[in-house]
Amino acid sequence: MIWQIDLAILTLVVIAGIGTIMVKDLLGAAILFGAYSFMMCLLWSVMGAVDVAFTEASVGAGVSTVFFAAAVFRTTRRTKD
Amino acid sequence: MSEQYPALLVVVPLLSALLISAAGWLKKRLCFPIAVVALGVAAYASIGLLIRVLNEGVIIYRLGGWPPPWGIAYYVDHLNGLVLAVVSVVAFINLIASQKSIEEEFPEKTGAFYTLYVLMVTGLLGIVVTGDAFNLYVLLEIASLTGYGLIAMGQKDRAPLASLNYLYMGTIGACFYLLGVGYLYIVTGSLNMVDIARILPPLYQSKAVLTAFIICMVGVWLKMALFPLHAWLPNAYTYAPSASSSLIAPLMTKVMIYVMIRLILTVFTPQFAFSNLAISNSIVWLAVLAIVMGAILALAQTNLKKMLTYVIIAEVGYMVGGAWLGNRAGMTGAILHIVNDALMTLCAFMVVSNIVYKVKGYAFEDLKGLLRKMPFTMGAFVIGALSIIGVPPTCGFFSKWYLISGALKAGHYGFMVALLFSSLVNVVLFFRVLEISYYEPFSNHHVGDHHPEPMAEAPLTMLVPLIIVAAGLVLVGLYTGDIVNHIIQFAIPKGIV
Amino acid sequence: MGDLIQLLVAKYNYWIYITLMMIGLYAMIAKNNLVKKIVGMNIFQTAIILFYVSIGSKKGGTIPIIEHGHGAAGSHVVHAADYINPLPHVLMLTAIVVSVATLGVALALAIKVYERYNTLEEDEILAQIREK
Amino acid sequence: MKITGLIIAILAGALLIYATADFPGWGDAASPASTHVSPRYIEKTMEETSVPNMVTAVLADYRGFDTMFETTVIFSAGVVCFILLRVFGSEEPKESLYRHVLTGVTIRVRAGGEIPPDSDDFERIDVMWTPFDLIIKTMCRILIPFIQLFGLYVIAHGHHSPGGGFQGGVILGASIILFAISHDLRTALRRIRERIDALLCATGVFIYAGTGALCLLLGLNFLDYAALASILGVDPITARSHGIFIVEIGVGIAVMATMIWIYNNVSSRGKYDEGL
Repeated sequence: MIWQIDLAILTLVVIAGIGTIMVKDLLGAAILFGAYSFMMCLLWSVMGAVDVAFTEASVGAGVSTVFFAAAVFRTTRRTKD
Repeated sequence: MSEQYPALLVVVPLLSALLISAAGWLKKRLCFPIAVVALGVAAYASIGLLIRVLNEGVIIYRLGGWPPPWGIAYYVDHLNGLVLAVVSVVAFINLIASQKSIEEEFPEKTGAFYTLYVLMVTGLLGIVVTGDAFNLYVLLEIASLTGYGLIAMGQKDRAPLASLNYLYMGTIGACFYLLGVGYLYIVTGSLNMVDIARILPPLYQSKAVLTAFIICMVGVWLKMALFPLHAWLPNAYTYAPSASSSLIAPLMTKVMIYVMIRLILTVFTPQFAFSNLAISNSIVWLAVLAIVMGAILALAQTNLKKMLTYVIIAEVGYMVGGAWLGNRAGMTGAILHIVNDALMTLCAFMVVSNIVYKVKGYAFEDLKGLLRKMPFTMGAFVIGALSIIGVPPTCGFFSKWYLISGALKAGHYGFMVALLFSSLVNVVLFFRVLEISYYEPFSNHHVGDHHPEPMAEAPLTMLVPLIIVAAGLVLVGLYTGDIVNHIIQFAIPKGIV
Repeated sequence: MGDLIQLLVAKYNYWIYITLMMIGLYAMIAKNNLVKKIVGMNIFQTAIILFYVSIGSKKGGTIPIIEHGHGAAGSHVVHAADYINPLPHVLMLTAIVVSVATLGVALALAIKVYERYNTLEEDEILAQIREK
Repeated sequence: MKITGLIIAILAGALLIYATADFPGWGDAASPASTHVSPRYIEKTMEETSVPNMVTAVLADYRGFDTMFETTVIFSAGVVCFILLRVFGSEEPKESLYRHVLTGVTIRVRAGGEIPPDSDDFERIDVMWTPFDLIIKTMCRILIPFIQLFGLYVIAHGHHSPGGGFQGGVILGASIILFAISHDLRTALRRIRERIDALLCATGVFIYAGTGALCLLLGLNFLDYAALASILGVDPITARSHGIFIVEIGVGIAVMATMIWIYNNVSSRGKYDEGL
């Protein structure tokens, strides 16, 4: 594994994570969480954990985001923090 | 067949939960009988297992036929044999007692409710029987997820929020436990509890092991609601439907205490927990705080169910403190109190469900005149109360006795004083409840020719299990000597004196 | 200085994972919005999964699937050092499933709470409870 | 609360970072995790289970018991979502919208109003309805079969490549969810009815646990697939491989059905009326 790529992805993951909890819109948080999951999936495939990366791509970035979007759609996008 | 008991114990309820779920869609009437059979088999298997353990010693069952550090293995020794029997019997009795209230409260979703009920029991039994640290996490999640669902079905206003708070706290707790297992795995390379214990001794000075121990403990304490981490418990248990609160309240915290004792005794060994770390004294002080605060907060409550939840918090303090005293008497008291407290809490919460079934409320005003209206229920309540207070023929006295003698032996007088204080507070609490329930409601006194209200007891299916439990409290008390000498004595390793 | 750099190179991964965990934990404790807390919970869980997966990584190891699998059993020897440790991957598949299950339940509960109080902010809900 | 949260997070983080000092270096091939238990999985899986993908072998065989409960976790999440959200015998919605297909006119029906006859001319639409989009519907219709084919491939080929029951099940479930999103929930529900979905859920886990119980009945320990050899008529090693495949199918079915079930309940708030 190449440490430059590793470090770059790790930085992106942390940025996506902070962004997810800072953004003042729940739908935005859901989408950013999807991005976060995709970065995570990338990181795992770089580490050689292909099965875990596959699962995260389908679950974390796929179905979880849909669940979030569905729940936000049924409640509200508004958030104070 | 008896060599397959460890598997049957978990697999029969699991398969039946699936059948119940299917029956809920196809033929609703079958749900309850299947659940009864499943938990009956589980209770039978767990008692059979306990008897086998008494005769033959530790039983190891290899799941999938793989040898332990590679596959998952079940270890049944005296400690979890006892807890298994308690869990399965409590769940079985409560299932029979709560049939009426379940079918009244959730007419359309009985199938799903029984499914969750049986799954939760599966999870709890699995937690107790397993010998693999990661397997424990998975089963913990089953027990918790089903628990969130069971709790959230309660009062429409408050239950979902209480359950959501429980979910946040419970997930943090489970994640901490998982992280602790990860820290252990990175330094030992194993997930099997016995194997970890074998590898650990040279690593006792490692910071990673210390951290693993701390975060595992914090996770487990969150799940069992030890005092500063207790905030989720009162609301969750109060607003839950009666069938689920009388399942979850007796079992969930007790099983988590079992996990704590298992971590101390098997994974990290008592030598590490009590001698190498100089923290046992401060943890006992934490338990003292839990007992005192639980007792004081219980005094402030105005309804029966919430009062009982704070009593549970105080009882958690008893067991944590007893386990951390680090001597034989204290540990015996803690293990014995797991059994006794499960039965006592079951008794108290079954009384509450009977009252809720008849009176539709559990605030103190609703209790007026109940001593006359529901004499058997309140009689059982008196026995439960005596046991929680710790009056001799009932079992509560004996575990308290062991705890106090453990405290004396360890020279920890703070813990002893806290125990006595909490007993006194319990006297006040339960006497107040009885006093309220003795007096008739006000309105009756204004009527000129006043007839006492007729007796309105709960139906027999609810009453008989309750009376059995109340009798059980006295029986367990009478046979305490046997339980301690034949079971608990062997559950504690020789190292603890 | 050399030691420090060596330490940094060997451990920086772990430190970043722990930072991520703490972002999640902070969101769970400090955020006011119920769904935000759920997002934090998921970040916390994923960070733990990341930590576990990294335990299994091995410099110079390849993905844990044996090449030329068909009928070649025994024909060439497999060395443990050539392949990444599969055990943490297995554990984390389970943990991902658990996290999505928890997510489903948590969202269902949040919807229930919203139906009753018409808001997802914790302080507004508590104010409504106190008013009664 | 913010300050408390920050303090707790920093304290916990500091404790965790403090402990990393005693960790083996990242990616160290000589760490205990890589030398104690795992070498056997790497070196012996082919001999003992004849499955080249070690993750699948460990997941479904060595630690198959964990995986059974993982499937159960998903199943219980489905049941919990159902029991929490599902509203039966829903009262009539406040208003419902119908579209006349030929003219594109939208009719608003108040509660208690007369509902247009069940014919091809009128089509029930969601309140939050977006205009008919030919591109999205056609594309999804074309894509979905391929997604499902891929899902089946992932389940079937889990022995030799990344993937397995869980991933395949999620992909299959996602294809149905995509269908529900691109059309509407009612159309998707006509394809997979609620009862069928719930039964599939239980069936999937039952296949897994039932396989284990079958091994138990055949005289070996729970989930010891070698016991299946006598039924399948193969040697015990191949029986393990087949056993893994059977349980993967169970996992796939359970996960697919549960994902759809949770989505249906969450997106329609349990009314099964109008989806996302």
